Amino acid sequence: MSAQRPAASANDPAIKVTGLSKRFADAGPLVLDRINLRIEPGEFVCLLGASGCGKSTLLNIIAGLEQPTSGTVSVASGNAAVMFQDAALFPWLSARHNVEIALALRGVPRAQRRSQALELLDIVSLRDAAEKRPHELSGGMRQRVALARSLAQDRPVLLMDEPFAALDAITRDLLHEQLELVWRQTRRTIVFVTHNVREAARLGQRVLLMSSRPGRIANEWRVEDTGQRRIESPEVASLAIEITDQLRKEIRRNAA
Amino acid sequence: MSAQRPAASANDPAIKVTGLSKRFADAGPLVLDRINLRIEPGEFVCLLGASGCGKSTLLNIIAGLEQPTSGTVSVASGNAAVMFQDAALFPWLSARHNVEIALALRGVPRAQRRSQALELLDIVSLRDAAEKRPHELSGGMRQRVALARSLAQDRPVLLMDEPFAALDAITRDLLHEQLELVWRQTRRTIVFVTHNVREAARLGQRVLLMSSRPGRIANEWRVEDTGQRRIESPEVASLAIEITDQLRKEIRRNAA
Amino acid sequence: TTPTATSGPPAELHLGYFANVTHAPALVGIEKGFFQDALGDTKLKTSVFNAGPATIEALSAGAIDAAYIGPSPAINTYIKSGGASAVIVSGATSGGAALVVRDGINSPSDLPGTTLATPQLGNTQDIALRAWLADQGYTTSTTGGGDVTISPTDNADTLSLFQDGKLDGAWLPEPWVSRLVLEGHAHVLVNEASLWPKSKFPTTVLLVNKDFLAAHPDTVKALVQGNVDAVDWLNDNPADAGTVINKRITADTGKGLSNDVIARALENVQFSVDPQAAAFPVLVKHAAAVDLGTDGSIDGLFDLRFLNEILSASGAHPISTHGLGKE
Amino acid sequence: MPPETTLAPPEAEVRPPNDLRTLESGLDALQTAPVAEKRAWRRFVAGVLPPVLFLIVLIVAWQVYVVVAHPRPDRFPGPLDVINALDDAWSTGRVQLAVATSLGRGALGFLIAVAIGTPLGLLLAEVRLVRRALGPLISGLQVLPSVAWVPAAIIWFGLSDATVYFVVIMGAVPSIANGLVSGIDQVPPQLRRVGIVLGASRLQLATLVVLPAAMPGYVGGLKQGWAFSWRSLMAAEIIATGGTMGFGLGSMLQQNRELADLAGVLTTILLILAIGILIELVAFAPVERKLLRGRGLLITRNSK
Amino acid sequence: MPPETTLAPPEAEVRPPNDLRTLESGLDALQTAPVAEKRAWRRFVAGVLPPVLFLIVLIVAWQVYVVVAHPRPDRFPGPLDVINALDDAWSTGRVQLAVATSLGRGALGFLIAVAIGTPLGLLLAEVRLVRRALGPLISGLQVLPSVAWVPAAIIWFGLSDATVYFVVIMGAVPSIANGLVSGIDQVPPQLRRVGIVLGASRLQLATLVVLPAAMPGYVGGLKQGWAFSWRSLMAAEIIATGGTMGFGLGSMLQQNRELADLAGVLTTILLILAIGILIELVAFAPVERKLLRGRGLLITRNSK
Ligand SMILES: Nc1ncnc2c1ncn2[C@@H]1O[C@H](COP(=O)(O)OP(=O)(O)OP(=O)(O)O)[C@@H](O)[C@H]1O
Ligand SMILES: Nc1ncnc2c1ncn2[C@@H]1O[C@H](COP(=O)(O)OP(=O)(O)OP(=O)(O)O)[C@@H](O)[C@H]1O
Ligand SMILES: [Mg+2]
Ligand SMILES: [Mg+2]
Repeated sequence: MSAQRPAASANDPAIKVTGLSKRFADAGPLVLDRINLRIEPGEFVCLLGASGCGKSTLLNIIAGLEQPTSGTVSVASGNAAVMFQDAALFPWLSARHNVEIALALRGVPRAQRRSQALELLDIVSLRDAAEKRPHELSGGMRQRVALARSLAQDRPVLLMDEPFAALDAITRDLLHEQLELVWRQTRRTIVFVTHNVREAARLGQRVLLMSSRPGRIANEWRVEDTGQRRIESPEVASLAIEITDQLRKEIRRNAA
Repeated sequence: MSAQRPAASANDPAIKVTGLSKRFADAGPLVLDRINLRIEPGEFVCLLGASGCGKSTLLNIIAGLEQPTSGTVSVASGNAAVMFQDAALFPWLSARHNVEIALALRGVPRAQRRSQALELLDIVSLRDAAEKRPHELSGGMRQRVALARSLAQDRPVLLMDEPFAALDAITRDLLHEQLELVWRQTRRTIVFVTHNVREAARLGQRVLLMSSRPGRIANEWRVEDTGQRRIESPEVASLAIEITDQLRKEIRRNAA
Repeated sequence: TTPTATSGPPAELHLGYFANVTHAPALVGIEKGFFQDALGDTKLKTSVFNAGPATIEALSAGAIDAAYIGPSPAINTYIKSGGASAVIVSGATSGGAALVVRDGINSPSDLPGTTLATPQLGNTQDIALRAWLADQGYTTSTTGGGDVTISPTDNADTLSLFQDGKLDGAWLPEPWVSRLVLEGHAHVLVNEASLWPKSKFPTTVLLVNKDFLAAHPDTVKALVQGNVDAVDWLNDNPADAGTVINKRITADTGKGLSNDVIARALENVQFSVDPQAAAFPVLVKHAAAVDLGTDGSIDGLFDLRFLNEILSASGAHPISTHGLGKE
Repeated sequence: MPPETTLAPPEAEVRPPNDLRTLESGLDALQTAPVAEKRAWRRFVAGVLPPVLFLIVLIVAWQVYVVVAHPRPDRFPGPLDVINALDDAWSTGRVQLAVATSLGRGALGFLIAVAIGTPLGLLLAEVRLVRRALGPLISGLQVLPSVAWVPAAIIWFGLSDATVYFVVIMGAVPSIANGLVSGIDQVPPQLRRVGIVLGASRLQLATLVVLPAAMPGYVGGLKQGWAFSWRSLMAAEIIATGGTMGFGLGSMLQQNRELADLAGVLTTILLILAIGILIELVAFAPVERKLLRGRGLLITRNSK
Repeated sequence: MPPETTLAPPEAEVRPPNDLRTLESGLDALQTAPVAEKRAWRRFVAGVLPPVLFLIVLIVAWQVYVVVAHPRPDRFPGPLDVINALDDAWSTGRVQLAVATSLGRGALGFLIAVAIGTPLGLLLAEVRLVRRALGPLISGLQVLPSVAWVPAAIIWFGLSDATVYFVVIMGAVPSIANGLVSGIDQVPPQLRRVGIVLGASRLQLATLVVLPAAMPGYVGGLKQGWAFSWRSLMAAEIIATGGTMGFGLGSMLQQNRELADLAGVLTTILLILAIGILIELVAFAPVERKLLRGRGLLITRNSK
């Protein structure tokens, strides 16, 4: 693992996708069509697209959970941490043990797990809830545990598949702030999949718009990093308007 | 039913709530605390508040699904149509039959039900999906069927409890437009419960902010009706910023 | 079977019995038509059982009106129902039960530690074995413990278990005694006849549902007549008896007995309409002693009026109930 | 339209502009990808062929063993012996009689159990006091092996068909009633609320909302009730033989045992198994599948 | 920390500003309202009292009927007769012996069934070919009334305890195996994916993720397996009496039947029922409740 990570010394990309195509069945439709993508270390990239355009498929291939039909994918660190829409915590373990299991599977010695897990939970303001079971936590708290767990994996690349889609708006806004903080301070490379144009415009340094059937990168926007921005800010709004228009154009293409 | 609806001739409010309080158990906490509310016919009111502040409880009392502990509620039309977060379609009936059952229970003669149901489904652009079962529809389509069903009830007052919270952002934006259209053209009185500050600012003529434990109306904003507005528009954004700050203040009050 | 005496003869009489040598009067009565002749317009319907308790259950539930049965189940139902269930209207068979054992057991003193079978818990032979063992000073238990283990087992299973060496012996009625002797190479250790005064003890009696008796006394009398005829025929035609019995057994079970078995079996049973009422109090005492019967009164267990009417009509001696019922 | 529907707008007015329409239909198309149904014969090949092939291999191995090793035929009959036994029993009409008797009893007993269990379940589900007092007892009865009722039933009803029916009913009624109760309990409260909001009366709520919504649970209960009926029936038939009892599959099994005819015993077991499976496939599976499919509750596991 | 954890930031740096902290803790407080647990004695009063009262009323009515109407004691014994019968059987030690024998047999048979059913279930769940070929047969076996095995078992094993164990195992193995299979099938695929993403090996995935996640289904299968063990055991004990068979509750039932002792029969039925309920309450219910509660799957129905 450490051998595969040349400390980002060269100008290597964090993620490199070349000519990636994907079909699920031999005779099935083309889900992803020759996707090329280069993501630099420390970038925050939002992947935006309508339902079924292949966002999750692309993310899963980068995560190594699916195999591409053709093309290559390389992740600088060899492996990536992943967060899903569903927090997917192990329901029989407390919040702390959910984090510890990630530490254990990474090879952290038993003696250090507990304190490290508590530190990670502290990052997401959940030190007090460390001994609670997932069902005793609210949806937002569960996603924060999942975030702590993926931080415990200690990978430079974090893939997130609509992680906040199931949360209410208030909690979502808060987690945006939380995630941005983590990103700014740990300088992880983040690929963030979402339906939500404003969320993408709020969070991303780069926003990639995917088209549907087959999935392609249809457009790309870059946002100047001017420090933290509110979702209601005019920059976010104007970018959102632009992206929305493009997205709607993509969706209309699919009208029967 | 028709007797109780004096054609809004007098300046009667559509909904009038006076000194409404609610406890669920005799020794339980006060969920709603002396709420006074007057909603004029044709108004679009958004009810905003954090989790558990009693929004649903208030709505259910107005709908007649719960009984208040003290205080009175009067709805001009005697009865209100309701839409929930979960579309709550009858899973064994097709979209059309789901609408027809509402017509049947309203007393529409059998011969007219089919054509009326199809007209109502047409309003939500679902005429083509009329014969599909709920599980064959996407979440957004299901909510549109539920909207058609509540229109079938033909009540001047429509209560909506986070109807779009479970939908993805793209669909939600679309349904905002759809709902606004219906409201503008049928002039129904709508009470719309939401967590989402931007949604409230986007849709409401009036936004009511509820505080938590006990639930009270903490603040109120009026939006000048300047015709259709986009969720990204600067008016929406500035109102959202203001409401968010207030809301966060309310939430911080509850920090342990 | 409605219990009103005025309803005249019933359309049907339901009779239960075993397809077994000890029930030979029933087999012969059916096979030679004695019952049907006596019953006239009432149609005879028969049911075959292979255990006393099941027969009693059918009788109690009204599924059958009369049955050939061992004395112990008859006593048991009479006591348990407080005298309401059934009465004995005639005897049928006596003798024909024995304790047969494997080689190597030659006296009662060889028995401790062995496992002996009986046809069924609480049936006539089961009680006899328990009472006899108690007389010999051995303890037994209904749950399988004691000096000698008694294992109530289906007769058919007993033969194969004995052949497999899993049983050391069994107290059985005919033809199983003969089958174990001839097919399982067992030998007789105790012939039950030797334990009774005059070697006479009841094996099978004719039992009638009390309600049925009250409602259709004439039909019951006809049944008793059929029984008397069958017993007489058996005693008059010992040479043909085996063939007739085997024919009925084959018809009822699909499988007949070998000639050797039936011949040996018939040597050991006697057919008589005397139910040996004097033996019944002893049987009650035995059952109570081995904790298998409610101790109770069997006063009224017998109703031999029809039998005695028939016997006196043909000039024979009446039979006594020894104070246990109507004569 | 009746006069009070003035609030329903003239349709032309409310119809959304074309712009919104195409956007919606585009989104609908994207969000409702049609799931490709597996073709019937492919399902057949995937589902039926492997167990059948496996069975055939098993039977062939069995026959080969019997031919090669010559085990005692009364302890280890070969498949051919079993087939012969079946053939024998068929030609004498015993199979037909036994199957007809058992099926008839099972069906009648089950129908009686349904007739008792359904109102009982409704009572339990809807009347709180009945539920509190009777609910635990009925769940307790479900734990009792129905075979335990056989001796009591024999004493009460003798060796007659009433015994069989009693045992079958005692076995099936609790699970039918409890199936209905849990079906009604699982009706999402939201559906009831919708019914109330739409203005349904108590009766309309029950017939139009609660009962249809509870159907899957009820059918599940019926299926389990049938399984218990069939089990109880076999137990009763095996134990209660003789007397005026008819000749059912259980009696046939017991008879074969008494004749120490193992091939016949195995034949009868196969018959009992086959009928159990057949009834499930023919009577319950289609109803259940239709109900579940109509509600999108049928999970077609194609992966794994 | 090991050297490669340089990406994990020094904690002071990442800790969110106080502003965000209070906002989060306010929201957490609002979103996790503690559910008030009903007090134990109130649950007792609500749950246990009504059925017990109902039972007492029933028993009193029964006794009154017996005293007033004097039905035939062998057909309709009163509750006092039943109590006397129990007392008799207790004082002669028959009850204790029968309960001990049956429980011992049931427990041993169940354990053997678990030992067979668990690896079988794992095989079925994890090896696709085994699942395809064997799965339908095992589900079919679940349909077969285990009482049907009794005659065959008697022929194979004679009237010995082996017969009992065979029947118990045939009854319980399919439901234990199928319980494990459905438990594993119901493991959300997302949990497996998380395991893979976290870098679990195949073995770690099985032991740390799949098995714990499948526990509720497995315990459900075990519970059902026990119920089938108990049923099968009773069937076997009632039918297979005599020979070298020990004296269990089924034998006691059959014995009481043979002595036409209905009070004894009812006593034994009550014993069988009581033990079935007791085992469920003592052995399975706590495990199941703990498992479900730990996962927030326990629905406490307090209304209705
Ligand atoms: N395992 C699978 N087998 C077959 N087809 C699949 C599979 N997974 C996804 N698909 C198809 O691939 C396409 C892309 O799916 P994907 O889940 O990547 O979309 P998405 O952009 O993540 O959608 P959403 O926004 O709804 O999550 C869809 O048409 C889907 O039906
Ligand atoms: N049936 C009930 N019994 C007891 N307490 C209840 C009940 N329903 C709601 N409550 C309590 O009343 C309070 C208000 O609940 P309500 O559902 O109205 O909140 P809400 O504002 O709709 O929350 P959310 O945004 O999560 O939907 C909460 O504290 C909740 O726990
Ligand atoms: Mg996706
Ligand atoms: Mg709510």
